[in-house]
Amino acid sequence: MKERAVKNIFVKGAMAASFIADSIQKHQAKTAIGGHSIFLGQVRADTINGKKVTAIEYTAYEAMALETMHSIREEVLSKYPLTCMHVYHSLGIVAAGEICFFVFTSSEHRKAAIEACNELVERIKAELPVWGKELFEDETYQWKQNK
Amino acid sequence: MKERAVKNIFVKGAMAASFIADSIQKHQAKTAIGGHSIFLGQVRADTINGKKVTAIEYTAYEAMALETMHSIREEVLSKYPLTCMHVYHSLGIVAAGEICFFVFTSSEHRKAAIEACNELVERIKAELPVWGKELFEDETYQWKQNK
Amino acid sequence: MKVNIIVFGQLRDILGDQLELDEVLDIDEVKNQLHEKYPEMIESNYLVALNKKLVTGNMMLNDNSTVAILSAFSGG
Amino acid sequence: MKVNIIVFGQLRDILGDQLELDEVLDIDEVKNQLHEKYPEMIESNYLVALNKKLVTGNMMLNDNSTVAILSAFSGG
Repeated sequence: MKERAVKNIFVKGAMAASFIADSIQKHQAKTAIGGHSIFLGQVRADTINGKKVTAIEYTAYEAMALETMHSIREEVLSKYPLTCMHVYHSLGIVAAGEICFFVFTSSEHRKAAIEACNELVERIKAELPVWGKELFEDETYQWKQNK
Repeated sequence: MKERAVKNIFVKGAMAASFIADSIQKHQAKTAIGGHSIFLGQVRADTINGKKVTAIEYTAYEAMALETMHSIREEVLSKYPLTCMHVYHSLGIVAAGEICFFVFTSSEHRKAAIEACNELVERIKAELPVWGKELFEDETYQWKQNK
Repeated sequence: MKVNIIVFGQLRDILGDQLELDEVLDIDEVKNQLHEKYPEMIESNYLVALNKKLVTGNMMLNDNSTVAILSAFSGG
Repeated sequence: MKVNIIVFGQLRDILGDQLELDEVLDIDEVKNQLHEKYPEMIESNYLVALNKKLVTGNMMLNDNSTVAILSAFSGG
């Protein structure tokens, strides 16, 4: 049994499109890959009670989140034949329209990558101790609620 | 009923990571989007009977493929509440490790984007008149077979 | 009636990119003539399109018909 | 035993980022004391973590225990 190190998934602020492009680019040397599945979470400018969300501020119980993510990673890697798996989540302020969550899986045949990506997104949202605070234009806020 | 124009989905050769990044970047102005789902097909350097695939050469019955794609697009758009849908497929030679297929869906809540993306990938592979020819290092070839 | 037929995918190795058939009135006659000339086709898993639509069953041809022989798809 | 408690998410608005409780021996006592002090918590859908693991049921505390009150998660 190989022991993998606990990886950091948190990045400060939003993820740029170029960060995602670099991540895709790096996989072009891995010629056993036939399919990549990517999920990107983007901050919505929702209007709540007449006030517009301008950004979400993310906080996490980082030490616990990274341990939980490590278990999820191990379980997903043992369930699906993946070549690669990458997860990034923003902390701090991410403006509306910006990317706050990036899940990227790759496999020889597409099914594994697609199913693993979906499972990761659902599990991370349900199980990781991360919180979003929706910041309004008038400097009030409301805690985000996941459906 | 709005009539949408038939869009071209074919691009010459491989898709660069920067092309994908530009596509992501353009969506940051659309602040009603909460989730993007992306599928990327990448050419594998399979070894078949001891010979390595160096590239795939794609051809299509373009006129028919675009009409079929138009119907698929309309059906998927009427089934899922999507903000955006983009599909690109390479024609001509795409080297191993390069991207040949790019499906990108966006929606307010993630489920629609994820399910629509998966459905598009499956339908396009099954229904679009597109063919891949696996080119080997010794200049022989074999027609690709989809599973 | 003379009909021009375009060919895509693996069957190009046998039929070439396009061919012409004489005296065919419908899709069944196209298939029969091709199967006679290229018996390897019979085993192959191909589809026929008439004017860019897949044909299931038989269809009559006319002077403007575009017939295409489509090998099993392998895009993506 | 004195226990330090860290707080995350929405309940920070009520409990602050962290707090200290006296004379608690197990998780149930932590919850009872908090519910008494902050009755708004009772209705809230929070979880408790002991040493970075979610607690289901009751658990004894010791001097090295890290207790965390976790509001409903809303990452992603």
